Amino acid sequence: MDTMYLSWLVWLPVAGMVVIAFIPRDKTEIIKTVAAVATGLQVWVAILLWLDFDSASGTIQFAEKLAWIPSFNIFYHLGVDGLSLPMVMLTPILSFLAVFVSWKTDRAVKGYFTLFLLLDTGMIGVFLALDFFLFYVFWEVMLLPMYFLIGIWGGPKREYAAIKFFLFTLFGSVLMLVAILALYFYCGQTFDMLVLIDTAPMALDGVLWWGISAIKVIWILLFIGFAIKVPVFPFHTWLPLAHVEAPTAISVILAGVLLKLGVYGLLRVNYGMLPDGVMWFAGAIAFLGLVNVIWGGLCALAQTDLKKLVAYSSINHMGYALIGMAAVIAASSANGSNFGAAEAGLTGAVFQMFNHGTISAMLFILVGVIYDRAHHRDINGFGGLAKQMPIFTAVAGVAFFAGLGLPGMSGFVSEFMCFVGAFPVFRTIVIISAFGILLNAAYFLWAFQRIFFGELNEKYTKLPDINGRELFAVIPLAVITILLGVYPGPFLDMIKETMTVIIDQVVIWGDMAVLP
Amino acid sequence: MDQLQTYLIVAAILFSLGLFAVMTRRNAVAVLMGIELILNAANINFLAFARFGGMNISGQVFSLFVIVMAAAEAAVALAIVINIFNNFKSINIDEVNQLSR
Amino acid sequence: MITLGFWFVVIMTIAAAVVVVGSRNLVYSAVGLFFTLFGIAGLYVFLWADFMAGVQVMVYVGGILVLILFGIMLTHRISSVNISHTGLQRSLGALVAMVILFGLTYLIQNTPWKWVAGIEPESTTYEIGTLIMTDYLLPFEVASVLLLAALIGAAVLSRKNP
Amino acid sequence: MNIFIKYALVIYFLPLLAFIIQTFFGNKLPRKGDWVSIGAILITLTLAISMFAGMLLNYDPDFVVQESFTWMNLGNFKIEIGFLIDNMTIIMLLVVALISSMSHIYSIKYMEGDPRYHRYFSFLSLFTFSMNGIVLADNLVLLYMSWELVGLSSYLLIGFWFEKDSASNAGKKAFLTNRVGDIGFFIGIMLFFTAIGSFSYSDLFAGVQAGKIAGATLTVAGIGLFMGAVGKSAQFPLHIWLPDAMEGPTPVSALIHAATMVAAGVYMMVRLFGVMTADALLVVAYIGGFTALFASLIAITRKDIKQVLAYSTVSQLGYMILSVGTGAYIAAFFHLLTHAMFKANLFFGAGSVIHSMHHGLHKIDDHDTDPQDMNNMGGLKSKMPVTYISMLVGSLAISGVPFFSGFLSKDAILAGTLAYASHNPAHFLLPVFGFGAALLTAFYMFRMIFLTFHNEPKREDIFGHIHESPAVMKLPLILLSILSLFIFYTLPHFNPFSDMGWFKHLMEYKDSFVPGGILAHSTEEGLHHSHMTAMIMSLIVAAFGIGLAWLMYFKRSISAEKVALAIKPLYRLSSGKFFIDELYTKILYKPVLKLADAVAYLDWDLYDKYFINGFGRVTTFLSNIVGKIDYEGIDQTLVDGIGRSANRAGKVLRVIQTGRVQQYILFALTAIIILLIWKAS
Repeated sequence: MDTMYLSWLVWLPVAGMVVIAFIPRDKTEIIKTVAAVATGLQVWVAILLWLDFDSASGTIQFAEKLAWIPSFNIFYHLGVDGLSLPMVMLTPILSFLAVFVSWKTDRAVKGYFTLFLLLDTGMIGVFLALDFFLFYVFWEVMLLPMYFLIGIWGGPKREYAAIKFFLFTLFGSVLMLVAILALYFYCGQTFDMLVLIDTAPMALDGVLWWGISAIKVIWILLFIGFAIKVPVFPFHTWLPLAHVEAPTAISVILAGVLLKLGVYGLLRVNYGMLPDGVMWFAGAIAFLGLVNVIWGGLCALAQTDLKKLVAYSSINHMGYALIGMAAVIAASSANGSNFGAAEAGLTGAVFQMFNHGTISAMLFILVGVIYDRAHHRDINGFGGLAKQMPIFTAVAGVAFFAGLGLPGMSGFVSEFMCFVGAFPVFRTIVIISAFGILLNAAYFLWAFQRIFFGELNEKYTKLPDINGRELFAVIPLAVITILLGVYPGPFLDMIKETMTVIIDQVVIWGDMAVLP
Repeated sequence: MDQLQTYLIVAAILFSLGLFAVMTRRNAVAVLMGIELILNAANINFLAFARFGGMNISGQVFSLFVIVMAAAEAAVALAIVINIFNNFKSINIDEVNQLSR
Repeated sequence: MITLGFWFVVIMTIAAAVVVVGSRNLVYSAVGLFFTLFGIAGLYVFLWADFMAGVQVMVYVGGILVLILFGIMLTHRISSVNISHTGLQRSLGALVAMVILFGLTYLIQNTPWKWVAGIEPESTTYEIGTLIMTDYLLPFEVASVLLLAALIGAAVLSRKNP
Repeated sequence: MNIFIKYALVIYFLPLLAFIIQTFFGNKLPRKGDWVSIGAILITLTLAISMFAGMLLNYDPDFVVQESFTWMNLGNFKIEIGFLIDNMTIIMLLVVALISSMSHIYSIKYMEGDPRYHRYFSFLSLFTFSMNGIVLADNLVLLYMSWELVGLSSYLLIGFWFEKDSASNAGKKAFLTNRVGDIGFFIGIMLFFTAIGSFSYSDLFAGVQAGKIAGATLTVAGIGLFMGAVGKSAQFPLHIWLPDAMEGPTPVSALIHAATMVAAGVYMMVRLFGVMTADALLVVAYIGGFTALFASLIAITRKDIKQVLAYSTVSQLGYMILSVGTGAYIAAFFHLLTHAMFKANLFFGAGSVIHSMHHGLHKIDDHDTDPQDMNNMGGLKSKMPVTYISMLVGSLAISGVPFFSGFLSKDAILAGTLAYASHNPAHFLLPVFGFGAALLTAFYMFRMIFLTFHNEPKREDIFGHIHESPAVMKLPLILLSILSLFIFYTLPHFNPFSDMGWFKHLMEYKDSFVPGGILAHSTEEGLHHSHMTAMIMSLIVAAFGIGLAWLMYFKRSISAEKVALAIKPLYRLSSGKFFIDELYTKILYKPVLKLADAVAYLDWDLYDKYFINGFGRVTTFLSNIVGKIDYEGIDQTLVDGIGRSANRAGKVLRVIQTGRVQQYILFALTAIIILLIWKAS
């Protein structure tokens, strides 16, 4: 353990939080600067981590392991691999940019940034934790600040939104906790994820609960826990509400990072520890992905609130990732050992996760920009803004077209991979969900037209164009989006080895048994 | 005279007197004096047991610490008394019963 | 002769203690306390504790008593030093004290004490010093800290405007 | 690296560079930076010409260069992207570069004074870049990506005057309609990839030849690819976007919506002809043929000069598709080439007319009259001779009159349909489509010419202000008119009735890769046989069409109004564009929007409000009950009872809490004594 990148990543925001605690509450500029510096340093560490990362290896790197509560076999165990690295990169970047997005916060600035940094720690901790207990702790650490950030700094219905978000997520985490404990007691009383990945498939083999395989039960428990975060179709209604009510920066974080926890968790936990279940459930995942795509697309098409539209587009986009994830079973012998498709789908899903993080973050920032100026988000209430705000229009154009999966932008590449990967196995589902891209294009273009095109609304002849600070928050994301869209190779190289490991795990176990 | 009981009884008398003072005197300084008596009675017991119990020096060391503590206690207690006086213009303890109000 | 001296010391100590407890005038009480403490120092000598007797004189008589006198002076106007009242619940207190005294005396008299005949030491100073620096080093240090704390505490408490 | 590849790289990336420069600095550069884009496209043109020269020097029908690099590699999943350069690529590159340069030059004057002048040129560069991507691609991924990027630039340029609702609607419509086709395209790509495991053309061909994908799957996959072409090349039923796309600036219509982008579908079909099964080709042929006739039926009643040209474009693209479907795919590509020249020419001419009409209307302060309406024109011949001649040349070429390029290519296509029908008599409709469309084409083109340029002017007030366009707008007209002559396509021969020239030599028919598919020599044989028949019939048809137009609109010996009345239902269908848009609105847009509203309502106002929040309500209800039991029963009676008794006891015991420390000591000691006594006794 030569460099403790991971601990730095986790604890830098906490350090920032401690510093902020000692700053008088009326020195808001200093507080914001400290938050920016803390997250900025985090970005720097993340870049160093990325440079040092060995993409030829599919296993955990930079692991740190210290005994924490030895009597229960709980460790402070951090590590990063190709699955978590993209998210570990994304989280600090979005946090850093979100600080600038929230620069104009004027209510209880100290509390806001304290909670914000705590949230940051929680998020990155979840991605880095390799001990289930630690994972769960970070998971909950993230939940609480989010509740307050929505509930205090949000829009008019903030309390309702915050409560709903909180209850939904808590419901999921309780189920997850049950599953974690089940794994703990059945697999040699350990919380170590790496150990569980090795032992759980064997330990749970043949265990029956109420006549059903324990693997299935645990799968479902974990799936619901993570699906709420994704969000997968029937568990999605907290998302539009929370997104609409949350302040802009928090929407950015919510869409950019929190939604990724679900997919990340599924891949890390469900795919890693219960690979037999994947074979059984992949069809359902693909189907739910299809529902997400179509349902989210239709709902987005009907929205008049711009932020809600973007929120539903998140549901739509995460559907692609789900379809890509389901593609993993293409590699099983029952489906012709099509490893290429499995790799494309799984890597595409992870890539889509990252891309949705950057793209939806961009969209939410832009919605925030327009909301700050016009004080409403009604799509029909704008019109002709392209004339008044040309730069904003250009940036929004990039974001919208990235959202609808235009080639040359990263979203296209990942959607393409998800579809291509899933096609051999889930032909019908992919074909139907291909119409989701049409819906996708329809709602984005329609919204774009209604906001920016046509005659300029007289109300907005004095609207200032996007300013430097806001551009600073958007441009890096736009650059990432375009770079990854033009040449995704190096980025995918980081992911692919880990994906191979996951696929092997699923295939080896999935090919063996039929679950009762 | 070279009897353990003698010393113990002397100590007991001093202890009772001290206790009496603590219980009945209204003046805080007088109460303090009573406490000093009690402490001294205890010290006599220590030394008596040290001599007749056959553990000479250890007992003495212990009483030495008692004296140290008594000194510290006296200093702090008097500081408190002076503070009380500054606040209440009186050091009669029965007038210092703000807790019950 | 020694026995006579012993009883003299005992009686003086108890009599002085009675003055301490009983006097209406605080200054008298203080003077009584002086004699009591001296008497106890004497008892220490009879208990083969010459060093402790010295310490008793130095700390109590030289330190604490002076401190108490200062306390009296600082808290009473010179003219009203003698307006010191005895307690309210005299009789009840006296009763309790007497009962306790009786109880203790009963216990002392009826306990089969196990004696160990000791040898009178030459001088205890050296041995106490050794012990303090070896076996009782930690309590010793703690005591020093306690004294320091008391020092500071006393200073803080007695400030005019805390 | 091959010199052709190097050239291609420059050709590919130079417009991109221009786009980037224009986007970020265009506004600050002198002349708003139009010289950046124009310079880039002119260099591109030079390189394309030199590649073309190199091709002619080689004179090798099998010339091919390929170069690719790994775009992504996941181990078993690998995408390689690269360039494929053969004769077809080079010809197409030249077409794109040439028309694009003309369009750039033309736009200098046409777009003069527009507030977003720099933006316009940056979009043009973006288009050129994307279009070259389609042309150069050696695999389906780059093809698909460029395909969509072309759609983007088309969207941006159609909606360039976004203040007009019609323009922004048209842009959106174009993009979405194309997406519909792209879904099929994408499904086709996935089918091919799943079966073959590679995206590159050569692997595709090899895979099809080896039978890795065959039968119905191959047919479906081929039709999937064709769906892309249907969208991009505006074939029925996705043709609706192209006429609307005329809302864009006219040079854009000339470049994108006539000559190059819409031809991309045909280009792709020609490229991938080898993987089309006979069944797929039949679908292709019928759609193409139907579109050709259908669009020309609509074109004959258009009043807007650009609309005529737009529907004519749809119809001509239908021709090309029809030709691909009948197996004569080289003829399709040939028509693509000639059509690009004369149709761009026609659009530039129309733009010239509109420009001066607009100018004239501006002079007389008339802002309501449509400058594109042919009913306001007439007699422009005398005022705009150059425009007139060039448009006349274009119309002659498109109508298939000998000595012009269109005659050669059209003849080849019609011969192809005849040959196909002679082999498969059941499909006699295909040549009927072809010849019918040829007749109508000649008719409506000359209707346009006569209405616009001949007879007396309809609006004298405007007419006074009409004048010929400036030199930079005339230059493309003249150049493209010259290129519409037969001679450039028959060299080194001079026979105006035979297409046996360099083109025929360099572009040879090749056997289909589908096992048992169409063979090159049978196609050529068929073409050869039908050549004479087709030529004669097409001549007759063209003459008939032109003559009819002459009678109706020049001599006025047949009244157009009377004819319209006589066939009123047909006329209404045609002028209503067969009500396809209305139909889609009724059966597609509105239901989808309604569905979206319904789903959103279901999601938000039913599912979330009642089901999800229902959990909350049930929980609240339960907790109210439990809360009542808890509070009234347990808390108030039980717990508080204990509390109350404690309280009462406290009240009693309070008496001894005097606050006097000494009393406390006394009590404590008394208590201890009592305890001791009690214990001892």
